[in-house]
Parts: sequence; structure tokens; C-alpha cells
Amino acid sequence: MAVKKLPIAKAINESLRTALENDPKVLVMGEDVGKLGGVFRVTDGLQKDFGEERVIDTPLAESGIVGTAIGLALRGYRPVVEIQFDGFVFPAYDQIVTQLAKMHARALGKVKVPVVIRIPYGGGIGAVEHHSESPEALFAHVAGLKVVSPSNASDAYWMLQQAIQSDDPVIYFEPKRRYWDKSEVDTEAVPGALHRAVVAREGADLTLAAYGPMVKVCMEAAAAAEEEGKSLEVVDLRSISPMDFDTVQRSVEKTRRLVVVHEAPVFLGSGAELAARITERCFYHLEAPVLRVGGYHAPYPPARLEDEYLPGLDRVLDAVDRSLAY
Amino acid sequence: MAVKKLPIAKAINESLRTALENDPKVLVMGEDVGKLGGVFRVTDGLQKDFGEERVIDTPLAESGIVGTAIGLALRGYRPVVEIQFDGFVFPAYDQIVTQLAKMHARALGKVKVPVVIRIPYGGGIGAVEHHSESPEALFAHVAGLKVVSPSNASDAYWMLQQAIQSDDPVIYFEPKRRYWDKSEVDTEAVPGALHRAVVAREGADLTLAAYGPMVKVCMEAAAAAEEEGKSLEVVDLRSISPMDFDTVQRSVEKTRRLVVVHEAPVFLGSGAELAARITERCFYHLEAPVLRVGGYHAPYPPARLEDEYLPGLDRVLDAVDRSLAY
Amino acid sequence: MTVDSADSTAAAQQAQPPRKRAAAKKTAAKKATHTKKAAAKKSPKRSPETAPRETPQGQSELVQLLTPEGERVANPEFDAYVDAVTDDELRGLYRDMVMSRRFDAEAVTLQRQGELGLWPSLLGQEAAQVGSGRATRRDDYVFPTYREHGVAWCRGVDPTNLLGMFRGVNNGGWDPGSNNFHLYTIVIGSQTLHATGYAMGAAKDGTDSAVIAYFGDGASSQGDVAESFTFAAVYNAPVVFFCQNNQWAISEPTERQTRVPLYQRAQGYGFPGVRVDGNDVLACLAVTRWALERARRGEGPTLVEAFTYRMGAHTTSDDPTRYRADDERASWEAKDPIERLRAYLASQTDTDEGFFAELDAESEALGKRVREVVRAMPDPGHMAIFENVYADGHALVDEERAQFAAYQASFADEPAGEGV
Amino acid sequence: MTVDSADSTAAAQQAQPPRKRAAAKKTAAKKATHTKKAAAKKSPKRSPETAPRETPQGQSELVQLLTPEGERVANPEFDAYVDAVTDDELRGLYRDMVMSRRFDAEAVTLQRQGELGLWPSLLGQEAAQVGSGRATRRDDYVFPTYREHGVAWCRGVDPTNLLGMFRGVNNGGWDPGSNNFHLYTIVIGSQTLHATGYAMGAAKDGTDSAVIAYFGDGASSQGDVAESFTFAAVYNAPVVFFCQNNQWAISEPTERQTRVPLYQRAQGYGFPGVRVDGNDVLACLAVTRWALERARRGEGPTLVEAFTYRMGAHTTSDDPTRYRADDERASWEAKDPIERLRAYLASQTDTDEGFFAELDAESEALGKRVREVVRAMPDPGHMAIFENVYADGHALVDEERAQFAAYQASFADEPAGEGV
Ligand SMILES: Cc1ncc(C[n+]2csc(CCOP(=O)(O)OP(=O)(O)O)c2C)c(N)n1
Ligand SMILES: Cc1ncc(C[n+]2csc(CCOP(=O)(O)OP(=O)(O)O)c2C)c(N)n1
Ligand SMILES: [Mg+2]
Ligand SMILES: [Mg+2]
Repeated sequence: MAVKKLPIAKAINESLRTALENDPKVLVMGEDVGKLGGVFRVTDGLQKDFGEERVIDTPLAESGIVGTAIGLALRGYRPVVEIQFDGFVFPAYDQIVTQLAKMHARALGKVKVPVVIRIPYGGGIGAVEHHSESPEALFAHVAGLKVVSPSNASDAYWMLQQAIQSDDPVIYFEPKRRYWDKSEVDTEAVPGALHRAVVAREGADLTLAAYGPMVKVCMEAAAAAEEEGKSLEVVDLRSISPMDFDTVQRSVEKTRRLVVVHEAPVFLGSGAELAARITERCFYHLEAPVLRVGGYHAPYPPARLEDEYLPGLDRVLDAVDRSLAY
Repeated sequence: MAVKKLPIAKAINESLRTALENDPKVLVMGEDVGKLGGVFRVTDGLQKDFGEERVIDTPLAESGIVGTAIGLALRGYRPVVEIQFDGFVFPAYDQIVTQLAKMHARALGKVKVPVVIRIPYGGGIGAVEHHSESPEALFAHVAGLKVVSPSNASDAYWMLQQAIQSDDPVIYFEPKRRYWDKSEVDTEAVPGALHRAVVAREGADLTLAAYGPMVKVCMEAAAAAEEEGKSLEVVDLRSISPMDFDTVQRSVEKTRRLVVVHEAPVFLGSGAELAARITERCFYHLEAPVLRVGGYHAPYPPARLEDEYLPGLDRVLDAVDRSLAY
Repeated sequence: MTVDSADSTAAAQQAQPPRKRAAAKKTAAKKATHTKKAAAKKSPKRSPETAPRETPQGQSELVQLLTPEGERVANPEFDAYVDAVTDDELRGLYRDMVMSRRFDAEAVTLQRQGELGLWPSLLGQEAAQVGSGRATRRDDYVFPTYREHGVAWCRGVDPTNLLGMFRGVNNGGWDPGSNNFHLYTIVIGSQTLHATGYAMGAAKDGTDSAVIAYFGDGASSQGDVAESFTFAAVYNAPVVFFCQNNQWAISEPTERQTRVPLYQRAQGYGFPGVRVDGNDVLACLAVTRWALERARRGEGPTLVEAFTYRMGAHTTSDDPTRYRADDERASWEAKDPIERLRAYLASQTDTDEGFFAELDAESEALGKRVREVVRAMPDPGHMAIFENVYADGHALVDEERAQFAAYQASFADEPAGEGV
Repeated sequence: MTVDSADSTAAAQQAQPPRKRAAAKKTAAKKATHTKKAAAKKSPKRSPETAPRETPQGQSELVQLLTPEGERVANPEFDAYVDAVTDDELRGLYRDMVMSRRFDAEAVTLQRQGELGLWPSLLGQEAAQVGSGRATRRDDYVFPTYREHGVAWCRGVDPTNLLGMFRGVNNGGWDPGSNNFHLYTIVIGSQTLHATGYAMGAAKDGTDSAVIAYFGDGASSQGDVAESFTFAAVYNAPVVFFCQNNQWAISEPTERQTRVPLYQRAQGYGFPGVRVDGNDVLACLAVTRWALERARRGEGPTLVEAFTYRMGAHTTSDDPTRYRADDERASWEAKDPIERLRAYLASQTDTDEGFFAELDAESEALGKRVREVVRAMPDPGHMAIFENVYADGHALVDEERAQFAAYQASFADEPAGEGV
């Protein structure tokens, strides 16, 4: 049966399995991805079925993981790299931004480096430091990378398929606190384009734009607002680089108001770009400035404070009210 | 005599010398900062006068440089680290964002890590790859860091003094293509606050906001516009984190139009934040959307293309015209 | 009562002029004629898994002073570093290990009960941590990973301080300066560079303080650790790199990190590396003293690989049954660091049952105190999000703090929930 | 005419089954009975600065087959790798070095004339590059730094291709696949990881191709290089790490990077390291062949440290008078790699003046061609900014490209200036 109800983590697992089956060049690499199946069990069972040559436990060195993945890609492989947590991608940052992002251009297109980097990201799981961050803007600012983040199991499955098939490097941010949220996946569907946003809920009064873990919060906010008679449209951006400004623009031309929500700090977060861009495109349509709801300009706080730090229903609705008050 | 006309590179050199003289805890560290005086001669003569224990040639390892600087800071030193070129800071990115930026908060304020990281940045010098980048947004997004960039010799001197005196980590971006531009430095003046923007030129019709190397371009654009009867105000932001929104707001409330200019790619560049923030603050004042002029979403191009890539007079004036046309 | 080199070896040491002196003469302790009264010295038994091999210093590969059965074996190179250790001090080491283990077990329990979010247990590594921790002097500085609860104990850090970050009320938060024990560092390997820089600073200051950096077998693969070796060697920094090779990095065995014993890594950077039996507290004390004294004398860095075993899960979130066999653990239980010293104390010293009984009570009291302190540990106030982001303030943080306060105030009808 | 192992050793090699076979038997070449007719084999002269020392392999520290005076010295370990080298092939190596130097000199001149923005000269490193480059097989893969013009030459890369990035018309841009010669990498050390990954892939593919990664003495400090050693060792990757220790990293002498010879670094990672006289093309050929053959046989990585000297400035932007003494350079001129082989050719082979004269003419012709090609090298069109940022396209790039084109078109009255 092609349609299954799966949690996001399992959808990613199935997507990796499909990719390993379909293309002998696909490799899965990272710390503890083998016998352990990763700390979130996302790669569970893959090494058992595909062997140590294809599902590779690596030394504990993120720069080495990404750097060797680049070499493997140059040799014709399609490595799918796992970074164990968001906060541990930075040792690999140099390889990602100076090598992975630029090699295709450096070679005037004569080499391709189809590396996918999977990063469980975001907070809300009560973890210790470095395990709850949302660094997507730090990658999206860098040309040569593509950055995506699914919000549901179907997108998790399909966007990973597409990321692996892409000849470009893709940073695939997994909303770790939604790993166990279930939804339907049709593994025989024809997926939409990887970098297109979708209207996840239609509405008339204001547009909420989000991606990854915040889509759920926005859907809940829209449901709550409906009870108060406000009709909110929710756009699931899905892709952060490129960002589908067209879809947001269409929505905002209709609703005339936009609130962007992400966990990452607001200052220079991806909402800044969306706000600037949509303001430029919809200057005469906007009834209110684009408002942003996100993390504060502070290190991700200890777990006991994360509920206050993370954008939740109330803060989103507060911004909605402020926008509607213009 | 306290007032001298100095090129920016020399003003930085003097500022380092002053700091080394005034505080025995100040150290200068980096690749080739000793006998060579750095590839731009910014540290020229310092090792000769202060010795190898204070002006330290380091192994070729940026993470090691910043990581040991953190350790030295914990021991009570005030290291001023040189990264040879913008594109070579990334091996140190992990130490900067996961350690340097967060250690003060991690310790609930019980330790301080007063490390200054000097980075010659930006293009326009006809260099090879990795020598012309503007990565400031990648640091400004990260809480715990302060990010500044002087545009003239006096600021170069004083802002470095203030950065070294600050108990916070400061990323000090030096506009390398302006290194040899001269202006007056009063080494006995009372400097303005490190993180305040200044109005570099007054005007009535539109505000240009820039920092570092682009201030000069904006000043030239304002001069050129004047001949066409347009009165442009130029704000030299000076500090990227924190960004002085108040000064820009005051200016925009007057001129009602804002164009932000930086060399860094526009997408998720610091102009996105300024645009989003000023739009929010000045929603009813703005006659036109905030426009941004900057680099494209592409790797910094080979030298023969950099004039096309970099924001120049024409592109700034083009944006001014587009803004005024609203 | 406890072995603290501020009291024993280091006392002699302090009489010496600072660093860069007497590079030829090894140490005052070496000349000590006092020998353990009942310590039968015979040739060391080796773990079967490692063939005897010469270290760069000509020592046999695994330095061991106490066999798993608690017999004292002679070691011409390192005996001198512990010859002056009294029975009381041995009991002190034993107590340190027992208290560390008891504290650790309590933390595991507290995690199970939901009082902590996570806990990385030191179970099995008590000897490596206590032996090395007790080798440090008060003015030395320690850079731990996230598992050095036993070292923290030896440094005099109140163990309840270690729990805040795992409870989620802070990210560390104790004052590193009050015990010269830096905050736990989670990003693997980073702290080895901080330690190296700190040591460079200590040398610049003309002190003879040394620094010790802890890291794991997994961490040995990180570029930062390699860079710290380079910096330490080039600047001849007084730092000891103390690698607890507990044979696992979460689910990965050491073979995923290296194909030769880790202590050998040092040689290629130009300083000595030694492998010590990490379950032998006496050997760990001796080797770490030796390494720290090298540092004090201006002889630069040393790598100590303490060969030990992580007897528990990686953390309370981990499930080791997925990747390693139970019998592996069983074989290591036979090498338990606490049992081994207990056997020695019981057979070779006049330690009576009363000592062990008292210690039982003392450790139970510790467990109780830890439980109580944790349960009473207040959540931080919401505004703590904005505290200490910067030392000198930051306009955006001020703005966001004010907005947040106003937003919180808008729920004024609801309870404030501000904790502290 | 030239020594290309696709013709010589490798021919024999190709007859062998692929990797992981015959680990015992060293190489076919080893059994070769052909000896240099006039090569007087005597014990090697050593550079005075390095005391003889044993490598892990038991070789004497600096492998040298030709003295600075051009005398052939015996080396029981490595002679076998070059015993089959004919006089013609020796002349080929000589030609490679002369052509590389001539090309390099032309590039320096072109930089002075403003045709190039920058040039990193290989002057003095010809033997290291040609010896190692000629040891590679066609199907091997090379990951250079930014100074491997001589290796590029040996790989058959048209040298004018190397100039684009230094002229500022591209960032490399040749097709790495056509000569298995990767793009120059400027961020120090990064390419060693790419090489290791590529080698892991080659092994996965079941080929017996090997990979060689070049890097400098300065680069040895980068964490990436250490991580590449770890990955290569753990996965037993068929990669040769070829470190050209030219004793300077811009202004920093090697002592700023290490306090022991760099080849020793390898041992701590569990693979062999060898120091070879980097100004001796024959020794570089022999040692690199040995290392590559180890890789082919499945014996994993090797570190080769070619001890040489950067006779010129770091790049044309550099001023070495600020940090090193002239006499240092003078002493190395006496060890010139080209002079040394010339002396050997002149005294020990039947090479006549005609050969040298012809080569002079040939190298002058190369200089001329390089000059002409560079001067005619077109600037890229403006739109090239937006090309190849992504392989599969990117909406923002498309949007910016269109805006840019429209903006350019708004200057329609001005000349288009589109170059190509
Ligand atoms: C840079 C980085 N990558 C990954 C992790 C996740 N992680 C935490 S502990 C650990 C294993 C560490 O193993 P080792 O160094 O042997 O120390 P041990 O836990 O055994 O004490 C990993 C992979 C991390 N904390 N930091
Ligand atoms: C990460 C990084 N840091 C700094 C630089 C600047 N830089 C270019 S070459 C060089 C020295 C390299 O020395 P070495 O590795 O010995 O190679 P050599 O130039 O001697 O061939 C430096 C510091 C760089 N390119 N990359
Ligand atoms: Mg371990
Ligand atoms: Mg060099």
C-alpha cells in the first residue's frame, strides 16, 4: 500500500531506505547512524539491511564527515550526511560554506557535489545546550546551498527524495520535536516542487508564514483565531533557500497582512528577508508592517525556559492582534 | 600632537600599539602578524616593539587561534586576534559561535571572554577566491557577539580601542579596500559610543544607510545626487550588532525613504534586518519600501567581475531613483 | 584525609622555584625512600587485548600499579610518584571514588524520576577521574567535558552544582574561578583549545600552575583536539591532555576513531604520550602527577590516555543494548576501580570495617542531600533569558527584554510564574 | 620520453589484480634486475640540519637518491622503485622540471606586467612536484593546493588553464575530471578531506586507483588535515598525503607549526610517514611510487613529507626580506633540484648538449605561448556572475539575473562590454 500513516522520523527513515534501494550511489553517513540507528532512530535498521559500506558510522569529526562526503560526491556518490544535532554542525561550517557551496561554481559547472546534510533542529525537547538551535539563516545566506525544512511526514519523505536527487547541496532541517507527529504519506504520489511553498490553510484576514516545527503552531493559531472570527491563511514555506516569495506574495495580496514565525532568533533570521522582500513586493497592499515572531537575541535558554523562549500559540496570536490593529 | 592624518590601516596599527602600551594583558595573535606585520602590514612593527610574547605568530589553524584566545581570555588576557582574510574565518566559526559567543551566558556572567577578532573584509582589491567576502550577517545573527565595522581612520582607531576595552567578544570588520584611505584621527578625542550610528551627511529626501567600505560609495552617491538636486542623508551604521535602529529611524522619519547598501549578498544580509525593523518602526512614514543594494546570491565572483558584483555609485543611484519614484 | 597534591607532592613542589628549572632532575618525590609497607611489587599483569609495547618514554605500554585483584605491582618509572601516599590518603582516594559513584547513581535515579532531563554517568571511570583530579594542585586549572563529576568532586565543586544544566535550569552556571574547574563543554573537543590557551597564559604569567584538559576517545578525532596538540607543542604550554578512553563514543567503538592506541598520537606532535590503566586510581594519580610536574618544570604538554570502560549507557537517553554485548560489560566489572582499591585496602592496610561502614553512611547522606537540593532547585525566572547575554549590554537585548516584560505583563491576570 | 607510470611501473602494475591482494610482496619493480649503468651507489649524504633518525619503517630519516652534486646514492628500501627508470625517462623528468620552472617564471613576469593579479611560485619545488606527479597513474586522482603547477604539468593539464584564477577570470574552472586533477583549493587543508573521501569512494568501487593530496607545512596545523588522517586510517583509504615542507608558511617558519619533523605525524594515526629529499626528483618518484603502491594494495594511507624549500616569495604579493635571511636562500640554491639532475645527466648518461639546447628552445616556446594565451584571455561576460551557482537552478538567482540584465540594459547607450 502506498499510503501509510507515519511519524516524521519514520517517513525520513523510509525515504532513506527508498533512496538506498533505488540508487547504489546513495550513502548514509554520520555519527552513530549504524547499529544505533542514530540518536533519534531515524536511520534505524538501515545499516543492517544495506551494510557498513553504505551506512557508515564515521569518526566523531563533523568537518571530516562533510569533507569526505564532498570527496565521495566528486567520485560519483550521493552522500546523505547526518549531523547529530543542530549545535554540532559548526565544526563543519567551513567545509559547507567554502567548499560544498562553492565547488560547482568554482569548476564552472564541471563538477557536481550532490551532498545532502540532514540536521535535526529546533527546540522544545527539553534538551541541554546546543541541542535546540535553529541555525537555518546561517546557511540560507550562503549562495550555493539550498535549505529546506519539512513540517509533516509526507513532505519529510518527498522532500528528502528530492533533495537526494538534486545535483545541488541541500541542507535538510528536520523538525526534531515533531519527529513523532504522524500524518499520511503516499509513497507513490507525484510530489510538488521541492522549493515551492504551499498554502496549508486558506484564510482571508492575515497570512501566517512558517516552516518546519512552527507550521503546527501556526495551524493551531489559525484554528484558535477562527473561534474569535478571524480567518488566517497559513503558508508552509517548506524551502528557506530559495524562498518562494511568489506564493507568499499571492497570499498577502489577498490578506494584506503578514506575520512570519520561526524559532530562530528574529534578528537577521529568515523572517527578516521575507519581511523585507514582501514589503517591497506588496508595498501598496500591506495594511500593516510585516511582523515577526521568533527567538530572542540570546543563546537558546536552558530547558526550563524554553517555553517562554519559543514562539507559541499566544505569541503568534499576540502578533496577529497587533497586525490586525493597524 | 594628537591629531594626525592617517590611512585606516595605520590607524588600526596605532590603536593596537596604544592598547599594547596601556594594558599589559592585551595580546595580538594571528598568522604572520609578527615579523611580516600581517599581509596588510596592519601589525607592522608591533612584534619588534612588544616582543614575541605579546605579538604572537600562531600556527596556521584558525580554530586553534580563536580557541586558545578564549583560554587566554579566561586567564585574564585580552587577545586581539587577526584572521588573515574574511574567507578564512570559517574554520574558527565553531569556536566563535558555540564557545566565544555563549561562554559568558553559560557561566551566568561569572566569566568574561573579551576577545576581539579583526577581520579584513570585503572586495574591490582584485583578489582571488575567499579574499573578498562580507560575512558579517553570519556573525550578527548570533547572540553573544558584537559586530562592528569602521568606515574611516578615526573610527578605525577609536572603535578598536573600545572593542578591546569591551568585556564582550567583538568581531571587528576592517574595510580592506579602504585601508589606504586617509583621514584625521584625534587620539585624544572623546569618542562616541561604539554601537551608535552617525549621520555622516545630512539630507532631506532619502536616507542611505551603510557601513564599512560602502559608506564612501554612499557619500559619493549623495554628492552626485546633489548635482541632480536630490538631497540624500547618509547614515554610517558603524555597528551591525547591535544595530542602531534609533538613529536610522530618526533619519527616516525625516526623509521618509531608506536605501540600505552593503557588499554582502542581499538575501538575509544585514539590510534585510534593517528593512524589516525600520518598516515596522516607520510604517506610516515610509513613502516607499526600504530598498536594498548589495551583493547577489552567488559566490563572490572572480576579480574581473567584481565591479559588476559590488554595489557602486550607479547601482546606489538607481535604487535612489527607484525609491524616489514611489 | 584525601590526597590533594596541595598537601602532599605539591608541598615539596612549592618549595621549588617556578617553571623552566631543573629539567634534568625528575622530581623530589623520586628520591623518596619511603615505600609501601605491604605493597608486594611484582611485574604488572597486562590486559590481554593490548600487546606489551614500548612508549616513547620507554615505559611498558599500560601503566598499572594495582592489579584488578588489588595487588600492588612495581613500576620503576612511576612508583616514585606515589611512594609517599599514606594509607590515609589511599582511603581518601577510595572515599572519593565511592562518593563520586554514589553521587552519580543518585543523579541517574533523579533522571529516571524526571527531576533531571539527562545524565551522563561516570560509572566505571571513577579511578581515572579521581586519580587525575587528585593529582592537580589548587592553583591548577581543569577543563572538563560533561562527564567529569569525579574530577569536580576532587576539585571541591559542590556536586549539586553539576545538576543545574541537566535539570535545565542553567547551562552550567557555577563559577569556574572558585575551584579552577571550568564549565562543562558539550561541543566535543572545544575545551582542549581553551585549556591550551589558558596554559599559555599561565606560562606567560610566570607561574608554575598547570592545566589539565579532559576529553574522550571519540573527541580524539576532532580537529580542535589536533590543533590543541599543535598549539601546546609549539608554545610548549603547561597542559596535560587527559583522554579517558572509555572505549565508546555513544555507539561507536574506539576503532571508529583510530587504529592505533590513542596515547601514540602525541608522539607525532612532539610530546610524550602514556597509556595508564584507567581503572587503577593509583596509577592514574602517579601518571598524572608525572605529567603535571613535567608541565610545571617547563617541559610542555603530555598526553595521558586512561584506558577504562564506560560501564553504563552513554547518557540516560542511550540504549547500549543496541550496539554492544552484555558480556563486554561483565568482563569490565571484574576490573572495577573501586573493588580493586578496596581489595588492596582490606588486605594490605589496617583499614577496618568501620571505615567502610562510615563511608556507606556518608555516601547515603550525600545521596539524600543531592536529592533534596535538586528537588528544591528553583526554575529560573523568565527574564533570565535575557541575562548575561552580554557583559556590557546590547541595545537589542534591552529592547527585547522590555517587549517580553510587557508581553508577560499583559497576562497580568494569570499567575506570574516567575520562579525566583 | 617522460616518466609516466601509465607507461612504466604502472604497466606492470596494471597486470596485477586490483587492491587487497598480495599484501606481502612489495612490487613488481622490486624484483627488477636492471640497474642504472653508471649510478655509483654510496651511502647518502644528509642535510646537516637533520640528524639521521629511524622512520617507523626503519628507513633512514631523509630518503635521498641523488646528492645535491648529482651523485646517485644507494637506498636499499627505495632503489627498486626507480631501478627501471631509463635515461630517456630521466631526461623526461628533467624536462618536466625545466618546463614547470619556465612556465612559473613566465607567470611571475606576467604578474609583474599586470596580466595576473597574483602568482604563487613553485620555484625550488620542481622535484617534489614532478617526482610525485610522475609517480601517479592516469586513473589516480590528484587534489592540489594552489602551488602545484608542476604536478598539473605532469598530469597533462594545459598550464594556461592554471592562470585563469590568478588573472581573475574564473576561480579555477578547468574540468577536474579530464586529467583527474582537482581544482586548486585556497582554504588551507580543506582538500585533504576531499581526497580522503574520493579515495574511500575509489576503494568502494573496487578499483585500485589511488589518490594523492598535496598540502604544505603550514597546512599541517589545520584540524581538517588531522581529520583527514583519522578518516583515512579508520577507513584504510588509498590516499597518499604529500606534504611539501618548503619550510615556510608565508612568513612563519615550520617551527611555528611543529616541533618534530612532520613525517612523524603519521605514526600517531597508525600509518607510515617518510621524509624524502624534496629537491631530489628521483627520490620523490621512488617514495611516491612506494606510497601509491601501498594504497593500491589496500594497505591504506601514507604520509610523505618532501623536505624542500620555497626559493621565491610566498606569492608575488609577498616580501620575504621582512622575515628571512638571504643566505638561507643561497644555501638552498646549492641544492637546486634541476641542477642536481642536470649534473647527473651530464656525468652519468649520454645526454648531449643538443638535448639541453632543444629544451631551452622548447621552454622558451612554452613561455611565449603562455604569454600569448594570457594576453588574449577574454574577460568573462557579466552574466557569468549568475552561472553555475546551482546545478539545478534557484529562483532567487533567476530573479537577480533578470534584474541585473534589465539594469545592464538600462545603460544601452553605453558599450555593452560583455567580453565573451
Ligand atoms: C561536535 C559534537 N558532535 C557531536 C556531539 C554529540 N555527542 C555527544 S557525546 C558524543 C560521544 C563522545 O564520545 P567520547 O569523546 O568518547 O566521550 P564519552 O562520551 O565516551 O565520555 C557525541 C557524538 C557533540 N556533543 N559535539
Ligand atoms: C584557512 C586559511 N587560512 C589562511 C590562509 C592564508 N594563507 C594562504 S597560503 C598560507 C600559508 C600556507 O603555508 P603552507 O601550508 O606551508 O603552504 P605553502 O604556501 O608554503 O606552499 C596562508 C596562511 C588560507 N589560504 N586559508
Ligand atoms: Mg568515549
Ligand atoms: Mg610551506
